[in-house]
Amino acid sequence: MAEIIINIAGYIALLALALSFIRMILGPTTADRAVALDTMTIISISLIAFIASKSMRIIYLDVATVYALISFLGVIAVARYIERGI
Amino acid sequence: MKILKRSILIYIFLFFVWFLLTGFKAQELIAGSVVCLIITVIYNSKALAFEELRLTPKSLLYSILYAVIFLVELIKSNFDVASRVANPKLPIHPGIVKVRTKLKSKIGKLILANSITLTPGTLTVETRDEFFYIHWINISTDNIDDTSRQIVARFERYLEVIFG
Amino acid sequence: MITVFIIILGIIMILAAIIAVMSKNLLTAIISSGVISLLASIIYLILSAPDVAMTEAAIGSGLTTIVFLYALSRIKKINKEIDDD
Amino acid sequence: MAVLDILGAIITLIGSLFLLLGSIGILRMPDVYNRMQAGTKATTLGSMMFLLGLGISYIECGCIGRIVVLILFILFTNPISSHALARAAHHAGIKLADVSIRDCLKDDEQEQKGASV
Repeated sequence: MAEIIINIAGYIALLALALSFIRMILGPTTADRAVALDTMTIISISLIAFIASKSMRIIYLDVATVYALISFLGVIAVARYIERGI
Repeated sequence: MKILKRSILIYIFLFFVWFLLTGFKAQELIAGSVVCLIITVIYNSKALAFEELRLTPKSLLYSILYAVIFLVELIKSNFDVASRVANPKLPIHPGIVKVRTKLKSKIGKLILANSITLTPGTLTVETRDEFFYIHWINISTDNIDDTSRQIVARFERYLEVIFG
Repeated sequence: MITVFIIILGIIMILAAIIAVMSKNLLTAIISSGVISLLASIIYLILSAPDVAMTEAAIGSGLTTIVFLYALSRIKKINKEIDDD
Repeated sequence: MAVLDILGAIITLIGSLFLLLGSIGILRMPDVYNRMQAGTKATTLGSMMFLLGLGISYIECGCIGRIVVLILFILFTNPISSHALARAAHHAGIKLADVSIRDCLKDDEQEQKGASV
């Protein structure tokens, strides 16, 4: 029972990733694309934690931590570039 | 005295994060405590954020209250966004307004701006000295005092006690 | 379950690669190549290679984006100087 | 044990619904600032609940500490990144949508420019 509900949650998160990718395709300005990238990052962290829990390997959560740190830097770099160039 | 307080706070913070990452294992806890001590000694002149924290019983009580109020506002804001997004007519009246804050400390302003971003319908766009420019999804008043009271006041009361 | 994940992530990756190649705006191309390595690291993780996934996340999504942005801003600066002369 | 499993699964499901809501908000809103509002708030609470539900549901693998670290990290950095993006977008001159009522920041900037000239 619990397994099935968690699987459904994983599918919904994957759908959310695909929907925010559509905004990245459409986005009229670069800032829209950067917002879509930010959202995709957060959803991917959730997906990584989901995969880690499914396969019961605790080391996968370290990947999620590294991922959160690095992609935060990436979004900040894009924002800085839009503002005035690095 | 100030340096001692700052160092102890940094050490407790670092050790707490290390403990969360590793769990109850004697060897790792010992190694972590040594490494945390080294980092504290090297970096305690740069971590000025911890200096502004007040450590009285009243401020501890207020920080717990603040966390509770913040979580309630976060959940409320999500239902607010949900109702706006799910509505087919998309009921928004957005715009950028200006509010004034009484807080002096930098870290207090940072936490206030973050809290504003996560509460219903508001997003901090720019900060200049004592003024915050806020993108508000549903503008109801024009006056700067009214907007300050509606957006900022409920957090400011607590943050004023915690950070000063 | 896992197969569906890999298929959908792969489709998104291909679309992002097409955007990166076809787009006229260089910043868009950089952002979409960041998306590609972001999703590639999830696929590495599904194929049970956490070390590769960590490296891909650090280098592909973080460092390459920053290096590309730095290079782009330098190119713009040089172009401006040439135009001024 | 079974109760914890079900509770965690339901929290995970609610979190994923919030994530979906954030994506729909990003698709539907008219301009970049409103998109940021929907994106930041819904995805912050959504991913927090998703991670917390996974941690409760799979509590026997001992990963709750790392999940708490991840939740705290997301809670602190997500508003900062959206704030940086909003500031950059306003600085780059992206206009608000037509339904917007007013823009104090732009008025103040023009006032400053007028005073300096």
